[in-house]
Amino acid sequence: QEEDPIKVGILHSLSGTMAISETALKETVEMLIEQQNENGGLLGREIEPVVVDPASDWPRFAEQARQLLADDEVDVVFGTWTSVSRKSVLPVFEELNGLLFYPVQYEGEESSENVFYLGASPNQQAIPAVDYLMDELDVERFALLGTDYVYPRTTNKILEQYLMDNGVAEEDIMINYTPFGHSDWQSIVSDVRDFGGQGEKTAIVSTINGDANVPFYTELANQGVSASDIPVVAFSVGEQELAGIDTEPLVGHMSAWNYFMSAPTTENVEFIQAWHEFKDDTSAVTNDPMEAHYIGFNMWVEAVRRAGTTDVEAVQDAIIGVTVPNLTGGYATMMPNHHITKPVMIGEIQPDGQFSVVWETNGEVAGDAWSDYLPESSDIIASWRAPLLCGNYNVETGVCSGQDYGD
Amino acid sequence: MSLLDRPREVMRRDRVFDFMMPDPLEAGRVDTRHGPILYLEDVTVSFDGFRALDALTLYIDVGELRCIIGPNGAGKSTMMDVITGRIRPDQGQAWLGQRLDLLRMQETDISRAGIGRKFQKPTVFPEHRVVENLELAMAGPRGVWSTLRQHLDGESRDRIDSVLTEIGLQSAGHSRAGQLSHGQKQWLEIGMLLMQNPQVLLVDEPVAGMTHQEMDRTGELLQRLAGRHSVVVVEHDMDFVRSIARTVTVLHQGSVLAEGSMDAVQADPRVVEVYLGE
Amino acid sequence: MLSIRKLNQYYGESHTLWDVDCEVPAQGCTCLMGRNGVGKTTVLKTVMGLLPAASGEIEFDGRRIESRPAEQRARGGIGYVPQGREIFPLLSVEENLRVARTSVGRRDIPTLVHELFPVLHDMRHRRGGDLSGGQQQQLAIGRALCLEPRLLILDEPTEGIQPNIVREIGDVIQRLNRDQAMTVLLVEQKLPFARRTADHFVILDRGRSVADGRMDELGDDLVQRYLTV
Amino acid sequence: MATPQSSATRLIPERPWRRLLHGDMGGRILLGALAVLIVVIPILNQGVSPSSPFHVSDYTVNLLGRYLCFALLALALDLVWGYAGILSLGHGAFFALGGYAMGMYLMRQIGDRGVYGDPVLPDFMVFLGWEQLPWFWYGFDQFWFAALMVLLVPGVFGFIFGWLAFRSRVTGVYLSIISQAMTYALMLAFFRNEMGFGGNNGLTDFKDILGFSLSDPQTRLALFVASALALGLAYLLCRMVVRSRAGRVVRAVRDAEPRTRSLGYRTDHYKLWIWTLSAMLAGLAGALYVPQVGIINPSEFSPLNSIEIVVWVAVGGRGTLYGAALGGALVNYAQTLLTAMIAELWLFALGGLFVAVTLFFPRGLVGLFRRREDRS
Amino acid sequence: MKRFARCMLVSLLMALGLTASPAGAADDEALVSSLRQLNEGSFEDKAAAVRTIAESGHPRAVPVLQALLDSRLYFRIGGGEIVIADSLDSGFAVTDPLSGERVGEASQYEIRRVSINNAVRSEARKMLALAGLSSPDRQARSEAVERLLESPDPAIAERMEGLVAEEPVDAIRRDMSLVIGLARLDAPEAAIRLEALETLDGSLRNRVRNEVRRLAQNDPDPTVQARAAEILTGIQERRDLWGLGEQIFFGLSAGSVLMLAAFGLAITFGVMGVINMAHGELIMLGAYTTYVVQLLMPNAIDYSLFVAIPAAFLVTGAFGVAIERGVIRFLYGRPLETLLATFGISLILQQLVRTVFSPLNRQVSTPDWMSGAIEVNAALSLTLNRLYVIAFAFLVFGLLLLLFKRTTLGLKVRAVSQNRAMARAVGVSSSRIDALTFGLGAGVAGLAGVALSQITNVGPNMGQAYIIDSFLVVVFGGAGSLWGTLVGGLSLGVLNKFLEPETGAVLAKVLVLVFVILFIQRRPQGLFPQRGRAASEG
Ligand SMILES: Nc1ncnc2c1ncn2[C@@H]1O[C@H](COP(=O)(O)OP(=O)(O)OP(=O)(O)O)[C@@H](O)[C@H]1O
Ligand SMILES: Nc1ncnc2c1ncn2[C@@H]1O[C@H](COP(=O)(O)OP(=O)(O)OP(=O)(O)O)[C@@H](O)[C@H]1O
Ligand SMILES: NC(N)=O
Ligand SMILES: [Mg+2]
Ligand SMILES: [Mg+2]
Repeated sequence: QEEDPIKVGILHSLSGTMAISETALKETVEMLIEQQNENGGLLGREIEPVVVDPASDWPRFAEQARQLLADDEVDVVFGTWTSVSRKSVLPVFEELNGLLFYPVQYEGEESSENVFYLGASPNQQAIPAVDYLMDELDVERFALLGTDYVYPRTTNKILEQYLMDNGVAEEDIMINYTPFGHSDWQSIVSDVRDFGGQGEKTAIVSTINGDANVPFYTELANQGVSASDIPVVAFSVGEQELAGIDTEPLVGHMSAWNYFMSAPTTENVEFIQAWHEFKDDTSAVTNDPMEAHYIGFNMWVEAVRRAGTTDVEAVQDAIIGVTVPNLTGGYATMMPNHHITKPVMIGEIQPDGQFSVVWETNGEVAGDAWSDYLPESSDIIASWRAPLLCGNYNVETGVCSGQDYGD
Repeated sequence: MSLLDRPREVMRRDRVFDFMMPDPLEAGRVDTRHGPILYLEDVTVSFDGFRALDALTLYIDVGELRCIIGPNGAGKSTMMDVITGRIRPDQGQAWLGQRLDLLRMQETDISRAGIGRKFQKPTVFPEHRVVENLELAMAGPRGVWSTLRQHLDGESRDRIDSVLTEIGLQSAGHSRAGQLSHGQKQWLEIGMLLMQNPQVLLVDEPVAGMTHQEMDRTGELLQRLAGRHSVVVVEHDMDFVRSIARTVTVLHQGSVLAEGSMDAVQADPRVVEVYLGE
Repeated sequence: MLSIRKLNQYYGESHTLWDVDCEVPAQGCTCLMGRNGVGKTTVLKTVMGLLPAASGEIEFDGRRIESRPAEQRARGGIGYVPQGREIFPLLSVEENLRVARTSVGRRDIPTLVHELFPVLHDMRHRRGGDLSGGQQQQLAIGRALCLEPRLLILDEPTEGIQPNIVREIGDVIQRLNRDQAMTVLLVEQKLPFARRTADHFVILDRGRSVADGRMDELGDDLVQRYLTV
Repeated sequence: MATPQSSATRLIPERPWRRLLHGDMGGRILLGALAVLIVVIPILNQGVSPSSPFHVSDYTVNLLGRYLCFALLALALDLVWGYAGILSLGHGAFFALGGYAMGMYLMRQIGDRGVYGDPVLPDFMVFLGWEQLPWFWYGFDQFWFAALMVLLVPGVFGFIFGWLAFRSRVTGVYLSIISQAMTYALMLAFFRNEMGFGGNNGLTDFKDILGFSLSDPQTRLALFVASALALGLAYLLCRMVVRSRAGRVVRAVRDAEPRTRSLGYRTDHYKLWIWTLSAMLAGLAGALYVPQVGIINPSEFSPLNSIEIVVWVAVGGRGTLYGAALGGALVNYAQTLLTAMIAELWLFALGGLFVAVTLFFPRGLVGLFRRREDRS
Repeated sequence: MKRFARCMLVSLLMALGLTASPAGAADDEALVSSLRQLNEGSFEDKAAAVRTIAESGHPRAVPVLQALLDSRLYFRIGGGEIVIADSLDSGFAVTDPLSGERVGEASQYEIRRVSINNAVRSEARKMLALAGLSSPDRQARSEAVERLLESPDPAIAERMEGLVAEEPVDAIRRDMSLVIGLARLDAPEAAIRLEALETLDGSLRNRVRNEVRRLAQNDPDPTVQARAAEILTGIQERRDLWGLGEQIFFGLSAGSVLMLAAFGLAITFGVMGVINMAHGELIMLGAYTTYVVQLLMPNAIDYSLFVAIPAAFLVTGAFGVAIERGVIRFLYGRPLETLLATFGISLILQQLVRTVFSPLNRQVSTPDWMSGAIEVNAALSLTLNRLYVIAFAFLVFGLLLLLFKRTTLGLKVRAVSQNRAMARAVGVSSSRIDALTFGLGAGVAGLAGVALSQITNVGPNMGQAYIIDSFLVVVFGGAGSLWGTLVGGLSLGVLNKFLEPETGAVLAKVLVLVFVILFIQRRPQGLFPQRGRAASEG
C-alpha cells in the first residue's frame, strides 16, 4: 500500500470552448505535482496526475468526475472552471465523497463539504472593486456588462443591490447581457458611450467571459473609449485573456483580482520562472486561477501532512485553518466555510499585457459563501467545523438545508 | 411582410391541412351524369411572359380514348400539369365531372379523385423494388393511419402479380426500380398507372423507347382500358397514334390547332407544316 | 473507327455485358439493337467512360481508350447523347451548349445546331430543365454536336421528338456521315428510322452481341429472334 | 391464399406487426443483447462482490445506461433521416425538451431540501427573487404528468415546427438548417434566466425519483433497465413502422416526394407524423438521460450536439435502425475511452474515425456485416 | 482649486516656453528627485510629481512625461533608479532619462515598470496637451484642444482667446471657440452666457449637449434657460438622426462580417452541394495565417495584411484542395456523408491548431491605418476596421461574381454540380473543377479569416462561432446564389442591429433565428430561389 502513488485527478477541459482557459490550469497542477515529487513527494509517496478531458461538455464533467473517483480512485481532484461544470460535478463529489479544489472566482451562494473554493467570492472581488470605483474614481454611473450566465447574473445582482444601498440611483445603473462568445459589440459599446456621455463619471463593470472579451476591447478601442473617459473594471479578464489582445489602446482599463503576474515578490518571481521553465516559453503568462491552484495544492499537501493520510475525512478535518503563503506576499487561510482569505487588488492594464496594481486591500479578506447583500442569503452561513457542519445554515430559523448527498 | 400575413398564410385554403374536410374524392364518385368527364376551358399558363398554354379549351368524354399530338413545346405536358394540379393556370377553368373544380384542389386530392398519370420522363421510386412500386401505386386509402395498419391481402397480391405479368417484368419483380433499364422503367410507370386504377388516365409518351411489337401491346392495352376509363394519350409516334386513335387533337403554341379523325388531321396542311412534315 | 472487343461489365454483382464485340466502321452509321434491358445503354456508357469496363478492349481511332477518363474521351472526339436527355436543368439552354463548347476551346455555337433546332436559339435564355421533353432531347443532341465529335453516340435520340424533326435528324446524321466524315453509333428501337438512317447493325441479346452486318442484311428472322418479345 | 404468386410479392410483409424481426438479423442481435444486459448487469452489479473481476461497478452501470439513451436518440433520428430523408440538425432540441420535462419533475421532488429550503420554489427561483412558481411549472410535482409531458412537449413542439415546415414544402438542406436554427434559438432562449428554467446552470441538484434516491445504486440500476427496455420497445415500434405500408410511403417520400404526391399521398402528413414520432422518442431518451447524469442545461440544445447525433447515425449506418442504435452507443463509448486514455489527442482520433468511416465503410459500421440491402 | 489651476497653468506655460535654455545640474537633480517621487510616492504624490516635472522646464520634461504615458518608464529592482526601457526580443534596452542616451540592457527580472493610475495618466496627458497647444504641429494642436474641451476652465479659455485668432486651421479654431464658449457658460452675467450659448449652437458634442442641458434645466435666467432648451432640442434631434445612421452602419458592418464568412460556404455548400462542417475551421486557418504572417514580419505590421490576404487565400485554398482530393471526392453522390467526414476534419483541424499554437487566443495586431475611427462628426464616427471589412466584403463579392460570370469556371462548376457524369461526357474535367472550386471556397473562407482577425479573437474555437451563422445566411439567401448571400448577410445584420437596442443581444439573436425560420416557411428556397420545372420535378 505504501508504495502506491497518491493520485491527483485533473478535471479541466482540454478541448472545446473552455480549453482556452482551462488548459493552463491543468498544466499548473501538473507542474505543482512535478515540483512536489522532486521534493520527495508526499508522505513518502510519489504523486501521480490522472488527466481527463471533459471537453467543455457539462454532463461529461459529471461522467468523468465519477470516473476519477470511482474508477481511478483518485485522492483529490483539482478542476472545473465554469460554475455550471462545478454544479454538474458537485453531486458526484458529494455522493462518492471526493475532494474538489475549485480555482476560479465565482458567484458564491454555495458551500459544500467536498469542495474547496480557492477563487474569489463576490465579496473578495466585485464589492471591493466598486468600492474603489466609487471612492477613488468618484464614479457615479455604472454600466454592468456581462455574459448571460449565472456568475455575471449573480454578481450583478449583488452589485446592483450594493450600489443602491450606497445611494446610486436606479437610472444610473445599466445592465446588459450578451451571449457566450458574443463578437459584435458595436451597438452595446455605442450605448455605453451614450450612457457615459451624460456628464457624470461613468465606469463599466465587466463580467464578460472568455472569448467575448477580445472583440469587446477591440471595439472599445476603436470607438475611442479610453480608460480616462469610461474605465472598465473586469472580473474575468486576466493576463491570459489579454494575451490575445493588442493592449496598447487599453492601457488604464482595470481588472480586479487577487493576484497579478506583476506582483513583485520573490515567491511570485520563482513561480513565474518555474512556469516558464515548465512551459519552455519565457513569454508564458500566469494568472489568478493559477495562483489559486498553487494555494490550493499547497493547502492540500499541508493538510495531508498534518492528517498523515490522504483519507478524505481526515483531510477535510485537517485543512480548515491551514495557512500557506500566497504569491503576493501574504497568506491564505482555509476558512471553515471552505473559502479562503485573499487580498483584493485592482490592476490597470499595461501595454505589454500586464497589470500594474493601483489599489489593494489592507490585508486579506475572507471569502463569504453566502452574500450579505442578497436578501435570500443574508441569514445563511456555512461552517464545516463541528458542531455546525453545515454548508447552509439559516441563523434565523436554525435550519440546515440542501446538499446532503454525503450521508 | 406584414404581421397580418402570417395568420393569412395559415388560413390559406390551398395548403391547409384538411383533416377536417369531408372527403368526396373517393374514386368512382365523380359525377359524370351530364356529359364530359374532363373540361378544360380557356386555360392559360404563362412562364415569364411566355404562353405555354393559350386559352386552351378541351373536353374529354367518359370512356373516350383521345390522342393528343403537337410539336415539341406545344403545351401537351403542361396541360397535364394543369389537370393534375401541378401548375395553377393564370386563368381558365378545369373541372372533373360536374362537381370537382380541379383548380381548387390539391395535387393529392386530384389523384385520389381518380386522375392518374404516366410521366413523360419515367419517374419511379428507385430504392423500392418493382413490386413495392406497384404496391405504392395500388388504389386504396392513402391516409397515414390506414397505411400504417393495412395488410396486403391475397386479392391485392394477385392484382400486383397480374399487373407485373402485364408489363412483362415478372422476372424483375424483386429488383430495385433504379436498376431497371429505361424501357423497363417506362413499363413500370404504365404498371403503376394500372395499379392506381383511375377513372382518367393521362399517358404521356407511353411508347418512347419501345420496340414495334411492344408498341402494339401498349396500343391494345390502352384500347382495352378505354370504355371503362377515359384515356388521354400524348405521343409523337404516328404509327402508334394511327393504330389506336379515334379522335385526335392537335395542339400548337398552347391552343388547339385541329381536332378530328386521324385522317382528317393528317390531311390538314397546317398540321403537316408545323408537325408532320412531308 | 471504334472497335469493342470482349467487353465485360458488371453492376455490382450482376454481370451485364458478356464478351461484347462491336465494330463501328468509320464514316458510317452503326445501329446497336436489342430488346429492353439487354445492355445497349450499358455498352454506350462504357464506351463513353461513364461506366468502368471490367475487361475487354475499346479502341477508338486506333488508340486504346478503355482506361482514359470520360472527359478525355469527350475532348478526344466522342460526343454522347444519353438516354433520358441528362440536360443540366438549371443552366440556360445557351449555357448547356456552351459548357460543351468550352471544352473544345470555343465560345461560339456552331450554326448547324441552330439550323437544325431553331427552337434552341429562340429559347436560349430559358433554363434547360424548363424545356419540354422533346426540346430537351433536341438540346441534348445539339450539345453533343457542339463538341464537333468524330464519333457521335446517340442513345434513342428521337425519343419524344416531333415527326418532322425526327426525319430531319435522320437526314442530318446521313449528311454528317457524308460531309463531315463523322461516325455515328446509334441505339434505336424504331425499326423504320433505324433502317433509314443506319448502314450497319449490331444486335445485343441479354448482354451478348449476337449478330451484326450491313443494314440491308437485317432480315425478318433476326428481327423475330432478337427484337420482338 | 397460397395462390401461385410470383416470388416478388412475398417481399412485402403480410401483416407488418407480425414477425417483426423476420429477416432482421441486426435487430435480433440488438434485442438479444439488450435482453442479456437486462438480466446480466443487475446480477453482476448487485450479486457479485466488488472485488471480483466480474463485478460491474455502479459507474459502469451508469455509463451503460447513458449509452442506451444515446442509442435511443440515434434511433429516433434515423427514423427521420434514414427513412424519411429529413436530415434534422436539431434533434438535440427534442432530447433536451424531454430532459427538461423530466428535470422539472426531479426539481420539484427536491421539495424543501433545497439550499434555500423553500418547499415549492426551486433554488434558482428563490435566488432570482421570484415569489411564485411560473404556470408552466405546475403539475410537474406529479410523475404521471411529467411522464406525459416528456412525450408531449417534444411531440407538440415537433408537430408545430413540422407543420410549418412540411406544409410549405421546406425540404433538403433548407429544412436541415432551419432545424439547426430552431435548436440554436432554443439554446439561447433557455440560457436566459427569465425563461424560468434555471438559465445557464439549468436544472441540477436532483435528489429523488419516485421517492427513490438517485444516488442509490439500485435506483441507477433501475434507470439502466428502464433505458434498455425503452430502447428495445422503441426498436420494435420503429421496426413496425418501417415495415408497414406507411413505412414504404415514407421511404418513397424520401426518394421522390413529388412522385409520391402525384400518387395521391399527402406527403406532408407522412413527414409530419414520422417527425413527431421521432421527436417523442428523442424526448423519451432525454428524460431517461437526465436522472442518470444529474443535470440538464441549455448546452444540450447546442447545434453541435445535434450534429453529433447525426454523426452517430452515420457512423453506425444510416437507414438501418439497429445500426443507428449501435452508432449512438459506440461513438459515445469511444469518446469515454479516448478522453480518458489520450486526453490531449482524442479529438484527432475521433475526427480520424469519422473520416475513416465515411471513406472505408460507406454504409457505416453495420455495412461491414450486411451484404445486401435490408429486407424491410 | 480653480485659482490653483490658473497659477499652475501660468507657471507651466512659462516653464514650457523656456525650454530653450540649457539645463543646469541643479535642474537635473530636481528632475531626478521628482522622478523618484514618481516611483515611490502615493498616486497623489505621483500626480504632483508630474506637475513638478512639467513645471521644471527641463528640456527632458516632455520626453520623460511621454515615456511615462507610454509606460516606458521603469525602475531598477533594488536600487530604485529610474530608467526609460524599450522591450527587445528578450529583455529591454535601457535609456537614461536625463540624457536620453542608451545606457545598456536589462532582463525582465531586473526592472519593473513605474506604476501609475488613471489619475496620474490624466494629469500627464493634460500637461502634455497644454504644451502641445502652441505646437507648430497641427495634429498636436488639434489633440490638445480636443483634450482641453473635456475640462475647459476660464484660465484655459483665456489662453485660448489669445490663440484662436492665430489658429490657421478652421476646425481647430471652431473647437477652440467651443472651449471658450463652454468656459463662459459659468459666467455670472446672463448676457455672456447667452452669447456663449449661441457659439455652441450646432455642435453635436456630448460635452456641449450636457452643458446646454444643465443650463436648460437650472439656469437662473429664464431667457437663457429657454434658449438653452431650444438649442438642446436641436442638438438632440440631429444627434438622433446621426444615431440612426450609426445603427445602419453597425448593421451593414455586422452584415458584411456575416456575408464574408458565408461566401466560402456559398461556394462549397451552395454551388457544390458539399455540407462543409469544416468551413469554420478554414476561416480559423485564415486568421492564423494572418497571425503567422505578422510573426514573420514584426516590423511591418502596417503592410502585413497585404501579405496575409494572398497568403491566407493560398494556405486555406491548399487545405481545401487537400481535403477535396483526400476525402470529399470519394463522397460525391453521397452528399450527406460529406457532413460526417468534414465534421471529423473540423475536429482534427481544431485540435491541430491547439497543439501547434496552444489553446490560447493569439494576438493579431491591427495596422495603424486600420485602427481608430473616421469622425464624421461628434455624433457619428465610423470605426475604420469595420469600414475596411465592409469594403473588403464587397470587393470579395465583386471578384467572385466576376469569376463566376466572366470565366467559364462558374459555368463548369454548375454543370458539374448538376450532373457530374454528363459534365464529364461533354469534356469537363470534373475532378479538376471540384478541386478548384473547393479550393476556391476554402480560400475565400481564409479571406474571411483575415478580416475576422481584425475584429475578433483568433483562437481554436473561432470557427465554431461562425459556422452556424454562415449556413443560416446561405440558406436564407438561397443556396447557390451569391447575390442571395450578399443580401441575406446584410439584411440579417441590419435586422439584428435594429432589434438589439430594443431587446438586448440575446433576444435579438433569438428573434433573428425565429425570423429566418418563419421566412423559410414563406419562401422554402430562400430569398433567391431556384425556380421552375427543374427544381420541382422528382
Ligand atoms: N417552368 C417553365 N418555365 C418556362 N417555360 C416553360 C416551363 N414549363 C414549360 N415551359 C415551356 O412551355 C412550353 C410547353 O411545354 P410542354 O412540356 O407542355 O410541351 P409538350 O407539348 O409536352 O412538348 P413535348 O412534346 O416536347 O413533350 C415549352 O416551350 C416549354 O419550354
Ligand atoms: N444502375 C444499375 N444497377 C444495376 N443494374 C442495372 C443498372 N442499370 C441497368 N441495369 C441493368 O442492366 C441491364 C441493361 O440495362 P441497359 O440500360 O443497358 O439496357 P438497354 O438495352 O439500354 O434497355 P432499354 O432499351 O430499355 O434502354 C438491365 O437488365 C438493367 O436492369
Ligand atoms: N465561476 C465562473 N467564472 O463561471
Ligand atoms: Mg411533353
Ligand atoms: Mg437504354
